[in-house]
Amino acid sequence: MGHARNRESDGTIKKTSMSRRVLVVGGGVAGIEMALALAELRCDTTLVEQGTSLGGNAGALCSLYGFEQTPEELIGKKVATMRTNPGIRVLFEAAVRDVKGDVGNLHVRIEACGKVHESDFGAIVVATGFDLATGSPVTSGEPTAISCSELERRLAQLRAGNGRGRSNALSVPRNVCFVVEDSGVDSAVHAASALKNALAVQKLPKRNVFLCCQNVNVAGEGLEALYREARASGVVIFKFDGDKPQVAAADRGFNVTVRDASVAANDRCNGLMDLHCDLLVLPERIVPGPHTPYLQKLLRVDVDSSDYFQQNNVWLRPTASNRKGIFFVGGCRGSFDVCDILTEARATALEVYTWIGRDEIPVSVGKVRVDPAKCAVCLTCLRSCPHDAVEIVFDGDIGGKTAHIVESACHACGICVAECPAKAIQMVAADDLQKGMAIKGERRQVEQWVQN
Amino acid sequence: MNDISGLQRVLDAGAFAVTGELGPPKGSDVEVVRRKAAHLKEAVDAVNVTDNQTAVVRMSSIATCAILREMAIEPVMQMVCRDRNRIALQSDLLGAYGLGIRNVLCLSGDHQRFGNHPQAKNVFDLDSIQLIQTIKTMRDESKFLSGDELEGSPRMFIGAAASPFSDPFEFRVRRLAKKVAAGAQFIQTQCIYDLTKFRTWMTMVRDLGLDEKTHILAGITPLKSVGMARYMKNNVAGVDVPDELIERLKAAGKKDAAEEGIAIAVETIQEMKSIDGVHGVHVMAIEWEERVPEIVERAGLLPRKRVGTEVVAGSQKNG
Amino acid sequence: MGTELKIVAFCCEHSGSLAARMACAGESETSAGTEIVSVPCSGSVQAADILKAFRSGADGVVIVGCHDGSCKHLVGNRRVQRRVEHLAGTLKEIGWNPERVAFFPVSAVEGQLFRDRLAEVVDRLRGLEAGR
Amino acid sequence: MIVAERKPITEIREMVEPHESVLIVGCGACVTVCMAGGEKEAELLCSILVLAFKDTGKQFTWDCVERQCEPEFVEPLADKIQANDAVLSMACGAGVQTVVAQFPSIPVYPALNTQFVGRPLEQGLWAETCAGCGNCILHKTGGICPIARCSKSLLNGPCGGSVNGRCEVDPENVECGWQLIYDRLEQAGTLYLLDEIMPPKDWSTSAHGGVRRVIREDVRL
Repeated sequence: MGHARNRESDGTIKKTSMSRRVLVVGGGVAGIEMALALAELRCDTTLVEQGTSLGGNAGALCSLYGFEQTPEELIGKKVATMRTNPGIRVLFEAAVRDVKGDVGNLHVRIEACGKVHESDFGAIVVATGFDLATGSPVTSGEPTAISCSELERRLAQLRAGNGRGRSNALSVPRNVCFVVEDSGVDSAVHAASALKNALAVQKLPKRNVFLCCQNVNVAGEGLEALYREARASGVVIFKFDGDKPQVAAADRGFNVTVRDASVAANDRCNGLMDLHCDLLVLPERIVPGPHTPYLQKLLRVDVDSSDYFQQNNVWLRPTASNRKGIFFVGGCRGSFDVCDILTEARATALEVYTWIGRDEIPVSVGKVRVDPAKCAVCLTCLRSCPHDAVEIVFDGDIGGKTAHIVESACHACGICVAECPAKAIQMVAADDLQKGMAIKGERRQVEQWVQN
Repeated sequence: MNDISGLQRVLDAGAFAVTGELGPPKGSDVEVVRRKAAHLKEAVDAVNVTDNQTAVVRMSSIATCAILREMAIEPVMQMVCRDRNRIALQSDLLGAYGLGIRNVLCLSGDHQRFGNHPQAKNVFDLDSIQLIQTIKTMRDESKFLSGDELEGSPRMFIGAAASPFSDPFEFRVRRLAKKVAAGAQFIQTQCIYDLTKFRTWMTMVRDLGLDEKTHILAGITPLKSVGMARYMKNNVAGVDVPDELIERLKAAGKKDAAEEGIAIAVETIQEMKSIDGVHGVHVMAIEWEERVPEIVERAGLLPRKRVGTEVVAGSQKNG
Repeated sequence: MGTELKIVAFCCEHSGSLAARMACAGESETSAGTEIVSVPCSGSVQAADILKAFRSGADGVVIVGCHDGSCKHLVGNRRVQRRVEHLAGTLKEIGWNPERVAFFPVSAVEGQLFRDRLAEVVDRLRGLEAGR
Repeated sequence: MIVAERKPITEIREMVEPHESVLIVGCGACVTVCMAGGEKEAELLCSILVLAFKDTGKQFTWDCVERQCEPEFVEPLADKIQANDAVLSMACGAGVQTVVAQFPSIPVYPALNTQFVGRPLEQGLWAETCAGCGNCILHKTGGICPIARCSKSLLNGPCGGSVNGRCEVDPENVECGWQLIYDRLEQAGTLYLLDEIMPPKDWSTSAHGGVRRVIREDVRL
């Protein structure tokens, strides 16, 4: 691989070719929507999916909050559209093995069904989703509580069997209770899931549904309406504060004791309610996808304190990462519902389109320079650069290897300059200007930084 | 002076051996040695003298063994590889034999980090297995490690240690086999509290036929308190005290925990007698020597018989 | 109030510098005696830069970067905090008060916070001066 | 590579105290890579000493050479060194002694503690991996050195202090070298290698055998 070395520090804009191809990683609802939107924009798109089918987490649900269609219908339709679009290539049982190369031309090695595919991409969109973790059982032994996903599976079976028969009645029995604890940032998604399913059970004949929740987060669009509908159709909702509901296994079911805060406040009593239910439903915890650490290392991006991509750093625009040409959409960034994910995917598709539509990438040349004669090739810069903008190359002038700044990836943050133990890396701009610039009403030169 | 180790005679005669342990004083007070030894004298077949255990400086093992000989007690001299190179080890071994010491227990030795001179330079010129091999060669081939001929070879009864519960567990028996192959005739184990796990280990020992090639003495250390039990469990590598034992000590109460500890030791010894391939016990009553006679008696192992004291010099029987 | 203390503040151009500008917009006295040096990322400030400031007469050096999790370069603020801690230890070794060098985070819009944190540093250093 | 660590400033301070002008000399080789004595550290130490001896009139300057263990790299500094009262070397012990040999009349002080031959486990963490015993046995021990990585340099398997893969000498920081060897050989299906008794090692090739030299007659001039 040849490297154009720019020794001038004129801050000019360098021209780089750009691959027009886009790689989408993950075949869940975010990845599908992304691929479709990109195809509409006439981008050459490759979608890799680790499994053998598309749809991800949403595909496993039996209904979607905010949608008339079932997930099956919604995703089925989208997948069918994808199939007919020649601009989209889908690789199943695929995994991204290596990402190398320059901004605009990321060279990616993909392994799919045992075969290796290698291509250059102008952009990579990560849409690997979140994962659902079932909580630990509330009571030991039988009966056990079930997760929302399990309930959805049972509801789907019921629907398929037209809701008749003994086994069906057993799978979703008469008295069903949901317990939803406050889950911080995930609470909107949890509330939507619980309300949606509570309503679905309530709509079955002769069912009693209780929903005990800490905080009904109705922040999402339409959630308030969903909440009202659930209440109106007969779902009994209790709201607890600090005291968690006590759950105990009882004769063919559970006894749930919950302290309703508003009852306690209004009626000046302890507000304790005893419920008996045949089935207890607890929502799963939403956790970062299992491939997050792998991709983090491979793509050299950061994760936030809760191990999701992108979240919480104000400098990272919602889906565009610190690495030019690498984007993150959907559940891999945190818990979002399907409505939000679809909107986000469409918006990001436009951003990706704009990015790969450029003929040239603006690169300021020579801001950071390595002196190959001083470089000890200790790899410190390579390891500490947050933007993966350092590579080790052969330098003909010194006849050996040296660190080299990949200017298109470099953000001129100066971290490598500070880390280099050989003082082999210099911020050209900093020495001349930046570090000498003092602001305090007027700008003036602080001589001593430059001297010595 | 007998040419053959008294301990070896007991073991070779097929008797269930009992050995004790004596930690030399951190000073030159010989009375400490005599007092401790007096407790052990009638209760055990031989007394093991530690060699600066846990790397804390004490009276030398070789000198303490010589004092025991004066008291007509059979000593087992411990030799660790930490403090002496092959020159000093061989030299001290010859000296020990000259002083009438007939048993030697070869150990790697605790790292000096645990002792009172952590700044010391360690040696570890040989490891325990190489030390066993060296002594065997000196005895059987009358040769130094260098190959030079000895003038008179030390007829030492050679022992080694085994830590059944250290890691890697599967390798422990293989390592024992190496020690036996190198020439270890008796083995003292680390303190045993978990009998189930020890039985598993003994099965592995028997599967390799090691119990027929060497004498295994199970390590017994009576627990004095709940605190000691916890300390052993958490801080001593290779020692596992099952929770139910700790519970037993707790249940006994602070006053009677020591008595309960003695009772546990007695029961453990009795159990040991029933395990195939265990040829004796090594009672390590740390700073509690006065209770050893009682433990041994309650375990039904008193009085100790002196086996074959009139064995003719020169009749050799090495395991 | 004794003689004016000289403080050098290395400020991240994405947060500290902007907050400093905000802090200075109203009144210029607050930060009199404070030299603001704008840097591309707090992570680019080396121990040597800080020592240079001391060599040229600074009484205290502060590094002002982004809040945790909000560094534009992801790890710069964390890296420099480690460096500051280490350097504070070295200063202690030569008999200096380690509090002469400090890191604090602000966001671009927290002019008041910048002023407050800087004032705290100045107060602490005044106390030190008195003790010296 | 050789891994070193800077001495505490207080110790360095005492060494340079009697001198009016001191040249700090860094080294661009191993100690740059292990961040103990490269250009950056030399500059830093210089600044620290300037501050430590503020208002005393003492002069501190710094420079850095490619590899301080080679006289040819030190030679260009001759004028600078001679112009100072003392040299504070930031090289490993070999580098310090090269300067000592070249400048008999100038006191040369070590600013680093040379630690071991090792490798970085991660950025900022180095571990000893070779004891330089002069007689490598890695091919017999699964590629893991029991001399450098077992606290007691045992050759025939782990002592009783191996618990959960850690060494009892420092369970938090040190892995049991023998557990590593065991795991590696088990994986390779060559555990039988451990059944053989490894004889006492010939330490005459190690530091214990006296001052060592390596001679290659064919490359001598």
